[in-house]
Amino acid sequence: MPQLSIVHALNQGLHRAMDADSKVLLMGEDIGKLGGVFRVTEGLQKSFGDERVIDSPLAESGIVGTAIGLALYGFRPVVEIQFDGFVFPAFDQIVVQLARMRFRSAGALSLPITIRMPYGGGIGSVEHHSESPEGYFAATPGLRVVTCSNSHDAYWMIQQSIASDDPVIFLEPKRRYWQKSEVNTDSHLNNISALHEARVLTEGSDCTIIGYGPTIATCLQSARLAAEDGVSLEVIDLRSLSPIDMPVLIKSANKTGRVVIVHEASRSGGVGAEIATRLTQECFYKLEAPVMRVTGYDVPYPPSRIEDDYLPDAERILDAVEKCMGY
Amino acid sequence: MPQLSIVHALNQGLHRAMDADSKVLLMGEDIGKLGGVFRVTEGLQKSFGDERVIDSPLAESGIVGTAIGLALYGFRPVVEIQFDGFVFPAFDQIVVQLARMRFRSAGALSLPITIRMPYGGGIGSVEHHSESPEGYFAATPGLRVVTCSNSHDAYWMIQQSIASDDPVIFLEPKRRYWQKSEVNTDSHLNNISALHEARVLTEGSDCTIIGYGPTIATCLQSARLAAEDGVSLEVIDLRSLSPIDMPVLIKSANKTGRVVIVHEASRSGGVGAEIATRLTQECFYKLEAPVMRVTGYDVPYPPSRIEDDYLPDAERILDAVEKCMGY
Amino acid sequence: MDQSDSVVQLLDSNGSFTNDSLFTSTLKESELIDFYRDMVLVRAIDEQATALQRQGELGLWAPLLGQEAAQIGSARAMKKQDFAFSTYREHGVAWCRGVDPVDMLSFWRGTKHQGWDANQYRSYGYQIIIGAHALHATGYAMGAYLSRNTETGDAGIDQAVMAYFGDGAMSEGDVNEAFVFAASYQAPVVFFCQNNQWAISEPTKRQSRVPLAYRAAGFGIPGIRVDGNDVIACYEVTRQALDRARSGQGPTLIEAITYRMGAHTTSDDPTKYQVFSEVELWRDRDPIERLKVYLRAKGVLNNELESEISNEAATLSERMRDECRKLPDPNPLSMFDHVYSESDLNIDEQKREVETILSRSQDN
Amino acid sequence: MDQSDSVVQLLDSNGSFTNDSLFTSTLKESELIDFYRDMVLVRAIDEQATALQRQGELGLWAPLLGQEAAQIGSARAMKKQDFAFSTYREHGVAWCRGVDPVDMLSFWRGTKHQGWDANQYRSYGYQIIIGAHALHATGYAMGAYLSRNTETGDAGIDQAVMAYFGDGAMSEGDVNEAFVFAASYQAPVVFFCQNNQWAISEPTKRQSRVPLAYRAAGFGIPGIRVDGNDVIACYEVTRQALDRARSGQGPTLIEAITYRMGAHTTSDDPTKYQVFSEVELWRDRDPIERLKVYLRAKGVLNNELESEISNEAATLSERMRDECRKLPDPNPLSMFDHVYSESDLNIDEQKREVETILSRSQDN
Ligand SMILES: Cc1ncc(C[n+]2csc(CCOP(=O)(O)OP(=O)(O)O)c2C)c(N)n1
Ligand SMILES: Cc1ncc(C[n+]2csc(CCOP(=O)(O)OP(=O)(O)O)c2C)c(N)n1
Ligand SMILES: [Mg+2]
Ligand SMILES: [Mg+2]
Repeated sequence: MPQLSIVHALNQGLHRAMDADSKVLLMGEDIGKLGGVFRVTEGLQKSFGDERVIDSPLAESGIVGTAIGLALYGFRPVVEIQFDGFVFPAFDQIVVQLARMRFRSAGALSLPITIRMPYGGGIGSVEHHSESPEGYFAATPGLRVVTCSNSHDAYWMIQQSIASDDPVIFLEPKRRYWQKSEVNTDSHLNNISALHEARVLTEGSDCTIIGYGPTIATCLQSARLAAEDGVSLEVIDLRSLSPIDMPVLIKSANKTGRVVIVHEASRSGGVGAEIATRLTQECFYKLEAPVMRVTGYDVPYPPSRIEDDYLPDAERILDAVEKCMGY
Repeated sequence: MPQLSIVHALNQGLHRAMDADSKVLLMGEDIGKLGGVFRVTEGLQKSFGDERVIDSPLAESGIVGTAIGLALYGFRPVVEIQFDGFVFPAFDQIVVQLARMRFRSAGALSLPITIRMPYGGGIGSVEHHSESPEGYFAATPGLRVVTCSNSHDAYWMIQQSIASDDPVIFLEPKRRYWQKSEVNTDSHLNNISALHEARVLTEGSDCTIIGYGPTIATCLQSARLAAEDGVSLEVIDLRSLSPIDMPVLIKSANKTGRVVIVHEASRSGGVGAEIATRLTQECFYKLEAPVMRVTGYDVPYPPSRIEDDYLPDAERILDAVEKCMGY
Repeated sequence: MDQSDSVVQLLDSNGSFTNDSLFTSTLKESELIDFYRDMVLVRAIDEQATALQRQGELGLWAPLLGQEAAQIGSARAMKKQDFAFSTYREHGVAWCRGVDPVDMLSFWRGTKHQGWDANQYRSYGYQIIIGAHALHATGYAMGAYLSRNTETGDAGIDQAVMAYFGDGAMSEGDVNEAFVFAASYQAPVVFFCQNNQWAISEPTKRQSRVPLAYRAAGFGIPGIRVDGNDVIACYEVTRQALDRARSGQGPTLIEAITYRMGAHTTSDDPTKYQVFSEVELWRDRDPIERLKVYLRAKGVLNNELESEISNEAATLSERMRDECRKLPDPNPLSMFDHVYSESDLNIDEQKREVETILSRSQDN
Repeated sequence: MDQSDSVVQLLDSNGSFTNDSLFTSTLKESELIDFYRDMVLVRAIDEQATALQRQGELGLWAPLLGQEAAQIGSARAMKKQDFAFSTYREHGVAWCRGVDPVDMLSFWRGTKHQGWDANQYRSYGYQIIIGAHALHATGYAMGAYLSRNTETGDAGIDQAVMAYFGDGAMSEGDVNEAFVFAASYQAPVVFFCQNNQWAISEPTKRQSRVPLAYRAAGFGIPGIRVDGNDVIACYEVTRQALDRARSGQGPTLIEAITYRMGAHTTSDDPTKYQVFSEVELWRDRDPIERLKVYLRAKGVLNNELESEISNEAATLSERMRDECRKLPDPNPLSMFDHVYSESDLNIDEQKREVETILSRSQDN
């Protein structure tokens, strides 16, 4: 099986999706000749032409709004938002128009649009290039919100997102973009675990760690460190932030009795709050400790020279585990 | 003490704020001659002229964006967004620019802007006129998010919001707009309980009900009905959705051991999730039951003929109380 | 079509034909009678809906009174394969696309968010968010181009798209971005701006100090002004713009100058901001009256035909009244449908909550 | 200033004076020398910052190479009481406002989100979100008007505002809404669009098929095109627009035609999309070179002065290199400051979490 970076896996996933369905087209700023600022769409305009890989004017609302029109016409647009921090001008089109079209039309109209977006911090860049806006989208009924933590998922989840008849916010963990891992390309979309499924990455008995996207590597590192101290962590890759695969989380929480949720986004009102609330609801008598959150703080993303103090790391995760164990 | 509707209380509160500080100015669509579609600004243009009560072009991003410029110049703009559903074109300006200016400038620049917005359902209107977008703002560091449930608070909280050096999202419970209650205007801003404070409306011992804005009347109704059945509910008016006045909530939860949170916004990712998570964290050993949420469902706001089935009512609150009591 | 202050008019407010240097009428008398009928009927629909709202049968209604010519003239210029994106006020456009007025009411009554199937009528439902649909229209038009359903030269295939919005909408970012995209991709879309002089209480000059049609040129789009109360001119100007779009010559912005003779919506009180004399002035420019005078003078409209049409209107109104009251309330459980294309555990669970409540109240 | 294709130029690319029917130079030779010095110094700043980024001292840098004349000419036309809102590329504007280059670096190094006090320099920090600040500039200008700090006729009081952005920004809703508001309120703001032919990899024609300055007229705003590599023309055109703004004649859009000679940012690889021959063409139009030729021909720039200026540049570069490395990292706890104007329990608690972690690592 080939070792691919997440960028390359996405690129090949997009290529395969475009091969499979001529209605798939890509739109965004600088995705054509340049191949995107992270090169995710590199070479695709050469392969598929400039009517399927479309450089858009510099206007995010315009990009998503015209993608909606194209989807109404029968296309499956895949939109790139260049960075997390630039998605907000398109917020109205995403949250009010895109998310609701199926509901509003009682199922008559569907908008199979995928919005790709690099997100998260840790790359030492300037303001607005390191954000985690997933909570806004996960709190919006009608949107699917997914993210990948490795190349295999990157390859398959992007194809599943494009194949989905629902609008999907597809979040790409930018600081892991160049991290390589194995991709099994010898499968078929129908044989891959469903887009909304969470995945247990390491089984454990003492405490469950739920992460997603860029924090998975950190969660796995914590599990290795904890194991050295004889503490057994069960790491779950959430993958889908909306809908949330509660059965997998509930099963794990009932087993370990302790849960730590990890995300880079600010703590308050994040995905962690929703998971904590639902798990407490479902596993009330089984939880030995309150569900803990290891997250970015309730502040705007700080200047990059102190971003390491903002981002969850293994030390903070292990602190939370210890706190759980102490209850 | 005069009995005033919330609309009139807001109107008089705005009047007093404009009298007190010549830097206060109002901006928005149709707020001048028309006095706003809900008449909250009625008569203010006559009193203060069209340079302090400014009819804006039809562009929400433009309104908030120019308000930011005016605030940088030294004004205290009070912006009206005509309906909840129309705030999203301004989302970028609110969440990326307004919320962060103080942080970004390390305190050098402050943007004392109040964004007023009618919100919530129950008025039998068409799409986009009945929404509860508060969760998005409450999850955004740097914004204060407040709401009133009665005329007294309407009168004072709007003045406090305007006086605050932070940007404030001021949510007005539109289906209670014409509900009258007493307003004590004989006080002074400094003697009023702080803007971020929650308020215990009825003391009780069996279960805490936390609501805000339009749901407070429903919560109080539930308390009366429960009392008939010998169940004692403690109703808390949250008032500030960000920051959240946790000490008041924790005290009550520790006392009653049971908590139900009520809001019209969708359940997932709402303000209820954050409160539930924090309360579980702080009162883990005192909670007899998981914190329950009685909310709108995880669907877009439905057509108005079935909105009563979507909105929390006393029956659903009492169901949740019963469920709590059964743990 | 170059930028100028002049306004295309083919039928003046006295009902006399006028000359325009660039446009002439291509319409047959039978077609003019059809237009007349359309306008009378949509005015009747509007009146009936307004009455139904007063009687508490509708939550809200946005009257089109005064804008019949702009809507009928432009929408009748569309071909079957074209597609319309409209605001909350384009009942006349929906009518021309074949939508039943009762289906229009369902939105305002609150039984549905979209009262009709957009694909069936090739007309998207009411859009409340000002300007948002200008981008959808542009994207749809890009789709037509990318699918090679334009520029074939086959009149039965070549598609174009109409985007309707008001003078107020011209200020929204989305509308201006739509101009950027439409121009950049030369999308076959016609922007039809009904300048009815008001955005609720704000006069057009708050949005722009120059004629709205001027906006187009700066985006590389032709802009043209037309007498929005002249159904013939609206038809001809739109037809030409649609033909341009279809044949690969790109987008056009049409500013139809008209007047909102009614309230903004049934919740509005225009006496707070409108000047009576101005309303009176526009009453003399009534779009239906002028066509009537013309057709009567021509002798193609006689008492008999007129009463036939007004009977038709009365029958339609009556049916609307009856059927509006009978519009079925949605099943409350339907709110859990179509949030996603597949079923979802969380939503199913919430649906069961409501089922429990409903079954309980049925038991009582 | 009416809409036309013509481009104001006073100094051609050979360094010879040209005539323009509407503009003449008002500048003294000493001022021209100052401009020359400014341009040389900001180019040195740019080179040094680019080098620092390569050495890993900065996270990113957006070079201004090629745009020196547009920035220096326009910003030198501002008065002390004016205010500038810029993008990430306007180092030359910040320079003219008196900002120390080391303070500029702090943003790119990631030690601060805003490297200088906006009010002190009357120049807002780098804005990354394309177009957002065009509205801030317009609102600020409305503030000047409402405060009666315009139209007084007193040259020391009357304020105007500069809004800088690029060709790409012309497509964003916010910029177009800024035109709407500026026109509606006749705000004293000058929109200065540096058309450097590129928005990262996209050529200007993706954003517009007509000259960008044309956009203005449709909003009721005068638009003017100027040779953005001619510092004298940029100065004169901006000065006149600022004077118009200050005296109550409303906003102007200036399109300065220039070229981005460097990469979009230090992360960019322009060889993927730029054509070498085009870059070479623009190299011949270098903004510094042409002023140098002119001043040398005039005899006001000699070897001595030139080496004085280049020494100054070298000294500045050296100081930047030294001080950049010494820029203090922020205290991690500072991230909890200034989220709100008052302290907050939740934030204080999170701050204590970090304090604990920091004190632990100090103990080790
Ligand atoms: C984004 C948004 N902002 C505000 C509103 C509230 N609103 C509804 S109609 C209207 C005025 C629209 O004026 P115009 O575009 O001229 O259309 P008209 O109503 O005259 O047909 C306003 C402000 C809205 N529906 N959407
Ligand atoms: C809202 C937003 N969208 C996208 C970006 C990413 N981005 C940064 S610069 C740029 C191109 C800007 O081009 P232009 O306006 O011409 O300015 P220039 O860089 O040429 O000075 C883009 C797309 C951004 N910063 N903000
Ligand atoms: Mg209008
Ligand atoms: Mg550019």
